[in-house]
Amino acid sequence: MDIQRLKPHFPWITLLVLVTIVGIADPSFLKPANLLSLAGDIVPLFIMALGLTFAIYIGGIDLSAQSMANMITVVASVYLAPLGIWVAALCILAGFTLGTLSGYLTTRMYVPSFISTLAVGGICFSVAQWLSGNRALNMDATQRNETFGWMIGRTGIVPHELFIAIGLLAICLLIERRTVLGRALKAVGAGELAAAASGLNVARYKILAFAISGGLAAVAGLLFSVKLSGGAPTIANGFLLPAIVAVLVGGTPLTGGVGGVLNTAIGTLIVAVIRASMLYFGIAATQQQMVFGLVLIAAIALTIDRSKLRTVK
Amino acid sequence: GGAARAAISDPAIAWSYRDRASAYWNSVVSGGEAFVESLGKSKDSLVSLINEGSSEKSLADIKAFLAKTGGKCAIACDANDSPNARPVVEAVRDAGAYISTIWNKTDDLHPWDIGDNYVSHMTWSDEKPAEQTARILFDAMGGKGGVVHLGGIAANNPAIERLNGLKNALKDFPDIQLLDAQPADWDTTKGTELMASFLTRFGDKITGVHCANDNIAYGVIEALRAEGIENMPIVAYDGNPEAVKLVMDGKLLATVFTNPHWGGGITAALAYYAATGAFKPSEEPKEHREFYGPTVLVTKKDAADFKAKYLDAVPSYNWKDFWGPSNGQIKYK
Amino acid sequence: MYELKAVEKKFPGVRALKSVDFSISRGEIVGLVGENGAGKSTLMKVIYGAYQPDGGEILIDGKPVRFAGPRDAMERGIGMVFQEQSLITNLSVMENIFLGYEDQFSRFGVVNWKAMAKAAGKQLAKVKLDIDPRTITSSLSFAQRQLVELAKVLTLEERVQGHLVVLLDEPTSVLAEEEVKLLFKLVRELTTRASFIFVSHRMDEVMELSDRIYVMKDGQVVDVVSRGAATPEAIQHKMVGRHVDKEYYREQRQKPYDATKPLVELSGVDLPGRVHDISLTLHAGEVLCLVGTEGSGREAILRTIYGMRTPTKGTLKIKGETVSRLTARGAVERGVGYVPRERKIEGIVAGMNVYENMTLSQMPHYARMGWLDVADERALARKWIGKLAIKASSEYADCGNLSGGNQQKVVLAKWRSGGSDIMLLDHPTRGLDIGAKEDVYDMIREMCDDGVGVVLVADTLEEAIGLSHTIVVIKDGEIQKRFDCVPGSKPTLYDLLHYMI
Amino acid sequence: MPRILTRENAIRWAPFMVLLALIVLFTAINPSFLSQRNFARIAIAAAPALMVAVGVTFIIVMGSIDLSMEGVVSLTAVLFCFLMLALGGTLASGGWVAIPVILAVGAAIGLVNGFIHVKLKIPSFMASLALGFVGTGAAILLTGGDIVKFNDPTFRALLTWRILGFPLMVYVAGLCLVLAWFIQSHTRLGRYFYAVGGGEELAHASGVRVQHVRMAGFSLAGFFYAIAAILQVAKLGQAESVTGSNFMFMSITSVVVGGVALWGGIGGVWNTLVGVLIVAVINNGMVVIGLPDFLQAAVLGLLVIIAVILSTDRRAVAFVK
Ligand SMILES: Nc1ncnc2c1ncn2[C@@H]1O[C@H](COP(=O)(O)OP(=O)(O)OP(=O)(O)O)[C@@H](O)[C@H]1O
Ligand SMILES: Nc1ncnc2c1ncn2[C@@H]1O[C@H](COP(=O)(O)OP(=O)(O)OP(=O)(O)O)[C@@H](O)[C@H]1O
Ligand SMILES: [Mg+2]
Ligand SMILES: [Mg+2]
Repeated sequence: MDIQRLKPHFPWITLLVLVTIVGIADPSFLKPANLLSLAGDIVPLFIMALGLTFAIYIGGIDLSAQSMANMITVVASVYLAPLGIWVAALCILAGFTLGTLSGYLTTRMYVPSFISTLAVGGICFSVAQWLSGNRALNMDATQRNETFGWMIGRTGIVPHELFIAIGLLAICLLIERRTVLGRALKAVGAGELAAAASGLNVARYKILAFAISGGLAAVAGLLFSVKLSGGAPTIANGFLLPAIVAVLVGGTPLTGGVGGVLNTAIGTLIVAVIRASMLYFGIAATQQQMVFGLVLIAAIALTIDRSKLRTVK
Repeated sequence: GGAARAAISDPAIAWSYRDRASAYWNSVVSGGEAFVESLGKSKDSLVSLINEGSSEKSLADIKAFLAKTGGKCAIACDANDSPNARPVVEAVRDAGAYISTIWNKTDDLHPWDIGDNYVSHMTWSDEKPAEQTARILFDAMGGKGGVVHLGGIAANNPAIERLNGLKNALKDFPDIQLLDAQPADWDTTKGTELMASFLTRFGDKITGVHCANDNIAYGVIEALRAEGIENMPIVAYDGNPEAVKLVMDGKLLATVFTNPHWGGGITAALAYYAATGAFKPSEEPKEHREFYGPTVLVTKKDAADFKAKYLDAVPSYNWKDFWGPSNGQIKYK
Repeated sequence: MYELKAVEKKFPGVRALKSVDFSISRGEIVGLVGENGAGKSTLMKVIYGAYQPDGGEILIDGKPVRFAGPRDAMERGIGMVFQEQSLITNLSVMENIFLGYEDQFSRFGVVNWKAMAKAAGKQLAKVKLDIDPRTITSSLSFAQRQLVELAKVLTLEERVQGHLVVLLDEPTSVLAEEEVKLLFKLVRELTTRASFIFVSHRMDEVMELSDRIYVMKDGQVVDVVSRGAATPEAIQHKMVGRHVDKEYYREQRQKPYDATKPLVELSGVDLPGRVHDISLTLHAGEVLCLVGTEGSGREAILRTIYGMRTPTKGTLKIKGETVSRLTARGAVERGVGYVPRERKIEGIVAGMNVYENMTLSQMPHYARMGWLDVADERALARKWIGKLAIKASSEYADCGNLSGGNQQKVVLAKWRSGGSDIMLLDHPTRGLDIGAKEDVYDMIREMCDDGVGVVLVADTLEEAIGLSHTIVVIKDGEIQKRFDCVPGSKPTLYDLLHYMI
Repeated sequence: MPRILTRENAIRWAPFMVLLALIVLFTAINPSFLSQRNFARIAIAAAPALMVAVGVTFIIVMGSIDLSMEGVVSLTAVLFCFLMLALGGTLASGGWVAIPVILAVGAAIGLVNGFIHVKLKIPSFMASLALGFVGTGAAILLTGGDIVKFNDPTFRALLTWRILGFPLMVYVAGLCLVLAWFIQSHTRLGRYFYAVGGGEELAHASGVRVQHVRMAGFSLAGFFYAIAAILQVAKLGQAESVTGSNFMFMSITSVVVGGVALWGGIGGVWNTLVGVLIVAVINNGMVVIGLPDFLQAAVLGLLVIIAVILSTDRRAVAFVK
């Protein structure tokens, strides 16, 4: 009975346990400045995972997120000079539009999101290659600092990325918990046919979920390119799987309707801690991949709330 | 440049690199390990920060390492993608640690602008050696025919330079036509499949193959073997042990050795000795801060010697001779 | 021979079975009745091994047994026909019949399809169903599927030595009259081999078939009656805990509708393959009942009015306004509400709680600029939980865990609370207990008084006759006949059947 | 006479038609595409991918997903080479023993995957993804990141020995495909995959041991991944910890393009064959017609989408996710 009540809190608890374990191994890990900077560094990944949460929450998936971010780093680097701050609008618009395309293909053309988003990712990759002429690009350092410097600075020991992350998380959380959109997405995830029979415009909400996912992937790409002061068609590689893992470890299963953005925040932190623990425990290079997989299985086994999964597929 | 703080005694040493799944990086790390052993430490004291091809992880891991050591560390690093180099070295500078980089950095980033904490950057000018292998290839083709190029990940710097080398050589061989150049992503499987498709498209027109690295060449050789083609002239790059063996067997005309073992050791050594205060980077000339690494062309003629010298028994290097084997200051176009 | 002693079953927040004693002897047909959520299905699932009891014991021939799963139960001769359809539709009929028991036709895991088809043919003959056993199940009608399910359970005859216990959980709710008769005949024939436990909300059927009837309420057995020992009224009283009005279609409350206010007008509507040339009008305060056999096109008409299907020909007017591209959203905005037949799939969202389900169709009413007022939503849910006596622990209860009948009440509350004035009800009382049915009938009358127009696809013909102002008989997608049903001079069953078949 | 030109048939054959259309398209642009030699090249590229895709087909038919293929292929390929070398380095010297052993290892890894998924109740997407990491990790640990070359000419006959112009490995893959079809259509286990995919709870209630079926399915998938690993070694003459990379998205894309529904219960290994061929033909054809490299990702994506759109029965599915 008590376990039942604790279940929704397992992701938190898992995170705390992991932090404690690493903290015992090396107390310096627990220094607030360290923890904050650890959290700050994972923000681009978190923003991408945040977007993915919407796609996964309705029972789909967005595999275009990484290519989207890649493309956006190129777009941002190319158009920062002519557009200035408006390049941000361009990036988000591009992400939103391509996300809408994925959503359209999924809902109206019945292409499973696994395929439609993979394909849209291919389009992004081609655009990125073409636009960049297949090489790494630089932003003009002074212009970057003037336009977007505020994104990556630090106030005291708090990295500014964290403010961005918390802001986006708060917005997404409100959307999820307190708006018609959030409720509709939950209904679509948990019972799409019933949602349709209740007169919800299911297709529109689904498309919107993919569009939000695309838009947030673009924000992730933008922040990342600002951080690196440049872009390249492969520079955001290695984001996708950790972002999916973050969503899943947080407790939003692929079956939809369960979990949410707060879970993703915790999931991302869990991924960050597992990653850092490789260093703190001095795991040998050849063992890191394997240990990561094993710890992941353990973490997922702890965090998912099975009582909410009707069947485990 | 900023002022380095007082010398660090016994800094922790880390190598940040792509992955453990390639002969090239293994060799780099083995050099790093040889270096730490030269300090009387165990191999394990070299920390591996593996970025798995993710710039994001590369930066995050380095920051975590800086935090863990409180900045008392020396880092050798390939930043994975050139734009990633700046945030990495800035983070290292802010933490008061020391870093030496290889391969990836943007052209506008220079150690002397960052300060003593950014000790050095080494890269390999791939254009010249790739041109040399191309010439060897063209000679073997009899100065005429068609050549295909199978490249690395399209946006990677070395991939671009190696293709440029081929193009440079082509200027002197008007009867040789570059049929096509496509990326094979440094990957063996991609290499076979791309080569098979080239065979369909160009058929007998292909009389020579220029590969951006050894792994691709392995794939090309297998694609040709499947067709029963044994004597196609092929050149590659990297000088991995398997490739050197293929050169000795005559299956590969040439490959280029960049001595990753030495590169791995010396990069760590530069960061380490700068950290301990053994030398002060800002007092060194620019050609000691940004320089080319050594390249050794391996052909059938010298493959056996080469193998004996570099592969059978790894030579022991003087890890304080930082610039001996290097190849001059980096030039930007 | 089969006995339960003091069996308990708990779910989070619910004691679904409270110290239940139950027994059945050879060849007996036992009826099981109770209101929605009384615990009938739970009891069946315990017997069948799908749930493990939290207390008490199960005895077969006096010996205690424990079932780890349905398979254990089957091996002891216990089989079940489920309340919800339980055939796997992408498999062939024969595969469904022998699912889990292919060993008899297989060697080293390789199945001999010919042998299986032959054996399946035999089983189908038992239930007098003449179809190719290789047919893919999805192409069968509901009634055929129900018979296939029975055929499947009857494979126990060959497989298990000794006596069988067959559980029938509301097997008749999707069957037409004839099919019910056929089923009853089969059941009686089979009592030589098997005992039956029969769950139904149709009291007349239970009375007709059962030797003994267990009456359940709130997870307890409140009475056991032998055949002929009690009137339906008395049993219903025990089930519901109050008297049930004999006039439960509330004919006395039927008032003439307002013929000057047409709400829905269909004229010449065509849906290829479904319906042809449908013209009808629904007025304020009218109950218009569509009568026809399964597959005659009734559902298609409801869905057209609800905007989930677009007619290829004809016009649809809602409240006098011609709508050409109607969507479900548009229909809801025009005040149309739809209670679908498949409530588990289209009615409620399992995984969402009661208030979330209730406001799903009317979120704009509970939101300002897209922001939801959750307190308001909860208040609404609490009000309707009380009003319809919905058995849910609170407005936070997951609708997926409510019993079938209570789920249906949530769906009705969803539309009624949203103020829909055109209600499309597809089998609204299917699976509801008598008390809940009364509530629904009351609600329909109340709605009419408020000027709501109702298009109804009723569960039984009696229900259709009892409730409606107008009956439209449909056959093969075309309207055959229209009846006016003024109290006192309503058409008879016979009148309707004449046009239906 | 049953009608041949029905909607159902049109949709059932749509992937195949797409395949033919692609062949016609590429041939029109470059006639040398349509040659026996090129088909052999496509077949070589497709053979290991087909085995991976067939393995994951069983899982997708069950309504689950398996993302462990990259790790499993890498690990079994590496183990295969090590074992072969340890057994004398040639098939003749007793190295053949390695083949059944590796197949068993593949099946065992699959079983572990299924066990984690079923017993720890972790959705297959996550369980298999994590196990895939473990597999690749184990391959790295074993090789230390190096390449293991294995060049026994008898074994490499799989690549070099041709019958009717196609190398032996193509026939081996074909035989394995027939085996897979037999399992799918004529065995209890195969039908249980469909039962579980069509309605897991219902299958359970009918007495099917769903958990066992799931574990058996993952084990079978692992078995086919091991076949893929052996063919991949035959194709490349080497194994390393990245031998399996790129198989994940590629195989699942192929399976879906061939007309297997991701939500389970629909399609089978013949669909998978067509899907794998479509993807292999596109990959080969894009180079053969000389498409600029930066366009290839987009064109692959577009063609895949078109193939899926054409082969989806929009009337039969209520929605997709
Ligand atoms: N899996 C479950 N989890 C939680 N509660 C459950 C579950 N299954 C049933 N219940 C609860 O147990 C009680 C009995 O439900 P049951 O399905 O047995 O009722 P029933 O008599 O069959 O009703 P109906 O006539 O509507 O089918 C109900 O209160 C229901 O909400
Ligand atoms: N997906 C489909 N494709 C083609 N024809 C169909 C399809 N579904 C149903 N039909 C046919 O359309 C006709 C009308 O079906 P519909 O479901 O509207 O019947 P209904 O009268 O609503 O059933 P009920 O009386 O049980 O509510 C039937 O003959 C049916 O077989
Ligand atoms: Mg029930
Ligand atoms: Mg119908």
